[in-house]
Amino acid sequence: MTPALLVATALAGLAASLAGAVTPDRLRIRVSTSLTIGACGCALIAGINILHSGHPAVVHTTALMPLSGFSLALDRFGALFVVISAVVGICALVFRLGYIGHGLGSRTASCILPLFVTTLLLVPAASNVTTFLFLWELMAITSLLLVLTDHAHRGEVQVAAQWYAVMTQLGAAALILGLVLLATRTGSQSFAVIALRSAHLPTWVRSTAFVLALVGFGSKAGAVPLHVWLPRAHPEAPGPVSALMSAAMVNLGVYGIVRVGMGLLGGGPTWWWLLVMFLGALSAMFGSLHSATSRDLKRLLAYSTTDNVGLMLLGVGASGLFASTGHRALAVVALVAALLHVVFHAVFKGSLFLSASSVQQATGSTDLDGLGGLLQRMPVSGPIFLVGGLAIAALPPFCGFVSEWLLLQSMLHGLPSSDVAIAVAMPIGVGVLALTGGLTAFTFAKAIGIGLLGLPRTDGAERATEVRRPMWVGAGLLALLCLVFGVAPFLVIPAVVDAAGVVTRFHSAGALTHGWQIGLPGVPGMLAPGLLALGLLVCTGLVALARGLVRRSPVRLTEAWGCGRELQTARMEYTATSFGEPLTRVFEDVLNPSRDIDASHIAESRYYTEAAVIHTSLEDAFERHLYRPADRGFQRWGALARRVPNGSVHRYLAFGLVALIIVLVVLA
Amino acid sequence: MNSSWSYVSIAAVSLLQVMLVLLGGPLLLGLMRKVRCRMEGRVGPPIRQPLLDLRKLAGRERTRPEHTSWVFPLAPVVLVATTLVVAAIAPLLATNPAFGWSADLFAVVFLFLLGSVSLALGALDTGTAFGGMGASRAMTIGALAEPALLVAILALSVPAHSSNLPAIITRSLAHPAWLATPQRVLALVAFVIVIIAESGRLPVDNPSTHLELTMIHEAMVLEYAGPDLALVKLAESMRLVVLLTLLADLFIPWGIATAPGPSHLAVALVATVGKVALLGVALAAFEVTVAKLRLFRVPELLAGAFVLAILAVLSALVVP
Amino acid sequence: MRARPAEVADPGDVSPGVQSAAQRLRGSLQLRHVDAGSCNGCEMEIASIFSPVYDAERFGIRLEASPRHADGLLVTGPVTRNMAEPLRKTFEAVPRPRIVVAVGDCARDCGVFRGAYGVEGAVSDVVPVDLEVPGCPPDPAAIVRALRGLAGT
Amino acid sequence: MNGSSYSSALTLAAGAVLVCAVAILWLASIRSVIKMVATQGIALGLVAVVLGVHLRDAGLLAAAAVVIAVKGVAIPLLLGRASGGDSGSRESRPLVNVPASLVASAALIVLAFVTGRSVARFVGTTAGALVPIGLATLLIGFFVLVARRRPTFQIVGLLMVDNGIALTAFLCTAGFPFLIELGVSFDVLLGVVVLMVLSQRLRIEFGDIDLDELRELHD
Repeated sequence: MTPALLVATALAGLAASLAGAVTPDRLRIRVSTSLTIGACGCALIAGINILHSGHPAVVHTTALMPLSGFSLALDRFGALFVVISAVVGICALVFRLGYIGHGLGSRTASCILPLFVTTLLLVPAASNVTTFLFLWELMAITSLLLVLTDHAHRGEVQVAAQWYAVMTQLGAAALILGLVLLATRTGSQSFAVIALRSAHLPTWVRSTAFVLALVGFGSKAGAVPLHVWLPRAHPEAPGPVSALMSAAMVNLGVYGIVRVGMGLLGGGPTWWWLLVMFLGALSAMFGSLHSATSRDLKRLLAYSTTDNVGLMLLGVGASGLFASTGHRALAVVALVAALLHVVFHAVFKGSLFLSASSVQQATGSTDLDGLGGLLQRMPVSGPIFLVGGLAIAALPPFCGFVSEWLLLQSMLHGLPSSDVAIAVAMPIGVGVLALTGGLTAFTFAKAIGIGLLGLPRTDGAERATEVRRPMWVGAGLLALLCLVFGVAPFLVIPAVVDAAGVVTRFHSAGALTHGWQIGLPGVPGMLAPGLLALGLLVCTGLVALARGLVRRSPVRLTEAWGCGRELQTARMEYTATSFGEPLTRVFEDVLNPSRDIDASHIAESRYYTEAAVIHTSLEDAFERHLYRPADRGFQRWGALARRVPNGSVHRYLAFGLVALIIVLVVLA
Repeated sequence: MNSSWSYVSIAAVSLLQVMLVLLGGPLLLGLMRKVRCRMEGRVGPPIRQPLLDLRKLAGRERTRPEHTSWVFPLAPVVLVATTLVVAAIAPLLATNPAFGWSADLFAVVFLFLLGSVSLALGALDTGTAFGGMGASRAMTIGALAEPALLVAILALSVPAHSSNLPAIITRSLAHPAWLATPQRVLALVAFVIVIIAESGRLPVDNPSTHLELTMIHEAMVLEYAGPDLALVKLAESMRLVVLLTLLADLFIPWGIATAPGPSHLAVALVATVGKVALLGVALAAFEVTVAKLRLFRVPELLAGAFVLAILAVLSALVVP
Repeated sequence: MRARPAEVADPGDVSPGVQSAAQRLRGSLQLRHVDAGSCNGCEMEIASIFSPVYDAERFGIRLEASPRHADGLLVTGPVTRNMAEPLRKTFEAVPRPRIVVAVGDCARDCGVFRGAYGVEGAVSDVVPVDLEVPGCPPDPAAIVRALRGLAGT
Repeated sequence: MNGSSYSSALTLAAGAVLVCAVAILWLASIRSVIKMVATQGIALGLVAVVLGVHLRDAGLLAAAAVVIAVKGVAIPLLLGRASGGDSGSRESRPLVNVPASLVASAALIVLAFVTGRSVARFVGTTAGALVPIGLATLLIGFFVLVARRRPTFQIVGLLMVDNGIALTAFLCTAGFPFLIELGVSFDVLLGVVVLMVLSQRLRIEFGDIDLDELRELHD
């Protein structure tokens, strides 16, 4: 039955995009969105079915695609990602029903969005090289077009789209090279056959294929140093699209690395996985550092996506390292931790991006220095953002804590080990996890504290009102999931363990969950997140009750204490920049903020300044040291190449002739 | 956990632990204050002064800035609640408190982090410059202390093959030799530095300063009055007691009750109170002799703690 | 080697208002010091009551940074025009029930500065005063004795 | 037609096409070049006739007729009328002077034969063996396109390239479906017409149309 559902998903998606293009204005958004939600529904049912039953669903037609035909095969590992994309898709689309900003109402946008969602649902199911690349490219192009929907109003959207296009296509090129290399060497396009025959490929082929796949999928996942497009493209994309990109599309990058690294190539030498761990650690620290010191809310969320992808890669790297040194049980635990972090990241990052878009629509800007006091003005979207923030900061009652704990456990149980690589990598991994956890807690204390609490800093924030119902229903659904998974992770963990088992082809003996608790098989000590949440609730209730009993008189509302000063205005509040300033100073050599002051002096004498303006900006280190020089290099090459075609027809024809001769010589 | 523990004794242990922390906290602060004054040549307030202060504060009126949301009044409650949960499940007096199997060292750290974040949010909600400044500094130090703390925990959990507190304590009781290894000593030093940073004692933060610009923890609570302030001060003292008790149990675990029965609990109570009082006095004496570090020298201190913790874990490689 | 703390007389009989405050505070008195224009003579004395010699802290008396944390105000000096509004705001910031202690002759009746152009009035003209400590500057022991009456220790 | 006379006739016709190509390189005046491209068209038609007769394929014979009509007669007539203006003038300073062109054409022929051998072996028929000649004509046509300044010579070069392709097609597939040939011929006719209109317009605009002066037009 599930193959029929897969086909139904594809057809519903196409119908939705057709409807988006054809139906008249009034109906367009409603019809195309509901059809797409239908598609997500089908995919969700199919995914859950496969996760439950275990036997994969195969759909194969040679009609649509040349060479090897269009074939989908959804096993448990792919089904996990399909379910995540479906859930995030449904919530984002429900959100879209109420979302009016960012030019999403145009005909092209409502035609392309369903296509984008459908590709998100089908990529994990693709089971041969051509289908996978076709869907991958379709996903890249549709997301690029969606980023561009608002280019008419804002110039920087084009720049962001340019970065995004160049980076994704570079990644796609690396990906195509890698997969084609694998396909030609094993003589078949279908993933199943490649997986079988890849074992006895020469090592240089396996390593090149793996590194190319790592580059391709790493650029899509937003791992450093290929992350530069992420903080540019996500803030410019319209609300639901940036949520889909951050919560669903990025996971497919991690999906790809695990599918190629462990599925197709069946694990590899330790240096592969040390490289993955190194990339993960770099992304985690760099992403969390930049998100801690960034001022724009969506840019902050985008950098924290890079940070969370880093954590996922750390988990995947640790799992590969364990597998390559023989600790297969631990490898599964580490992979389960990484996949669990993928699931939970999709949930809380989705709710964060959606509520950030609600904030943008309500106040007109996402610049944290201009927000404030939104928790009272947006009584529903505010708490949703609060829940999402606490979840991503890995705080107990919510789901982020569970996956962070499991990641720490998987790294802890690698030690003590005689293998030097593990003995060194694990402590540093825990150190990186800890620093990233600390910085994320700092970031979201800032985002929530400055964004939602205190006095509103601009009249945009002053006049903010609650957004329309579908918007906070969509975001609220995901926030609810954050709490539910936080309290009862055993709903998700068995499915993730099966998925990890499928891809590493090793079914671990002990289950990870025993009723309410999670714990590693054969190790004393468990964690009962549900119990902790209950304990917290009871204690909070008791303390609040005690405080109520002790002093029953009403709370007196007064002016905040400002050392007896006359006026207490919003300008005296801390802003995101000042909140992050100590951290910027501590990590000055990594972030090297540029700070230029220009003072204008009064006419009479230079010693008295009339006004002084200070510009501080934090530029991405990779952008400055890696991409700017590359950019200048290409410019120089471009200029050189421009001098060759000087307009003479003969020279052009000569090129043709020379090319022809070269081809003939090569053929002979 | 051997099954000889009946439910009653487990519940009793947890209850006793909560009472110990609730009363012990303020008394410990009183004791430390007394030691400080004595070393400064003063008579100083009676040891039960913090209790008197709390009782008086409980009776005063609660105030709240107009524009604050529900986060401001909730923050101190969450702060106290997280400390209570840790006090209930962590093995302070006995190795098998209620739900002791779930008392994971990482969970304890994240519960404390939840408390700190909620206090910081409460401070930011006031919308004053002091609240923002206190929150920013406290979160920066909290973020930078996290690596040293978690890697130190890793160093402690590795020999016990689990990060569960009762497991670590029972294992280290069974192998006293572990306590002298360089791994433990380095982890101990890292732990002490982090405890000083987390609980806001000198040299990281001066709790008794009156100059707002030098405050870190104090600046966050300037707006709380009456019962809210009582909760904050209670939480502050409870966190210090819990951290010191954990420090004592992890590094000098003798005396902790490993079997049920009132006699064991009594011995454990005396031993723990003695150990924590000793650590408190040592901390107070240290505080008198040291001056407050500049805010931007604190990261260097925490980075040092992190390196010590990494050395602790790596030394497990060299010394078998 | 250690300085022996000075003997401070018991408070003796006190006014009914202070009596009720003493019942409420019972050994824990926190005040917020406000300098409403004093010549710092009183500040010197107040500083010395916390020195090892007079050691007011042993009676549970402390100064606090924020009026929210305090039970009342310890005001010194005549209230100048600029300090009138801040004094009112600080008094308003203290949670009820609150007490005000006026230390020194200036605080009681503007002392030597009575009638000066910059002075608005005595402390009692701006905020209700519960306890006054005469003297220019008052003797530290007198201040401690008065505060002990308030703290009830 | 029996074997030996068939192959000799075929070699003769194909050889004629190649010789015309080389002759075009050699000649300088426009009128003689146009006459030579006409003969090349006819020679190509003859190759088609020989093949048609040998394979008794009516389609091929019809295709030959079309080739002769379009490439042998129609296009040279149009070219003659279009270059009426500068009919007398010779290719004053060709980009590559005549001896160099001839050496280049020799090199191109050698290259064509070297690379053509594998194709000839692959095709296997007697006609297939002559494929290198088709290739050589194509390369020389391309060379004319590159090495001549006047646009009329460009058009001639283009025609030679097309003849080369048609010849290779005839020899390789031993028969050329009539429809495709019809299509190709009319395409070429259209191309020529467009180029001629363009070159006339250029002449009116710039007087003596020398392609190199066009270089100033680039941005």
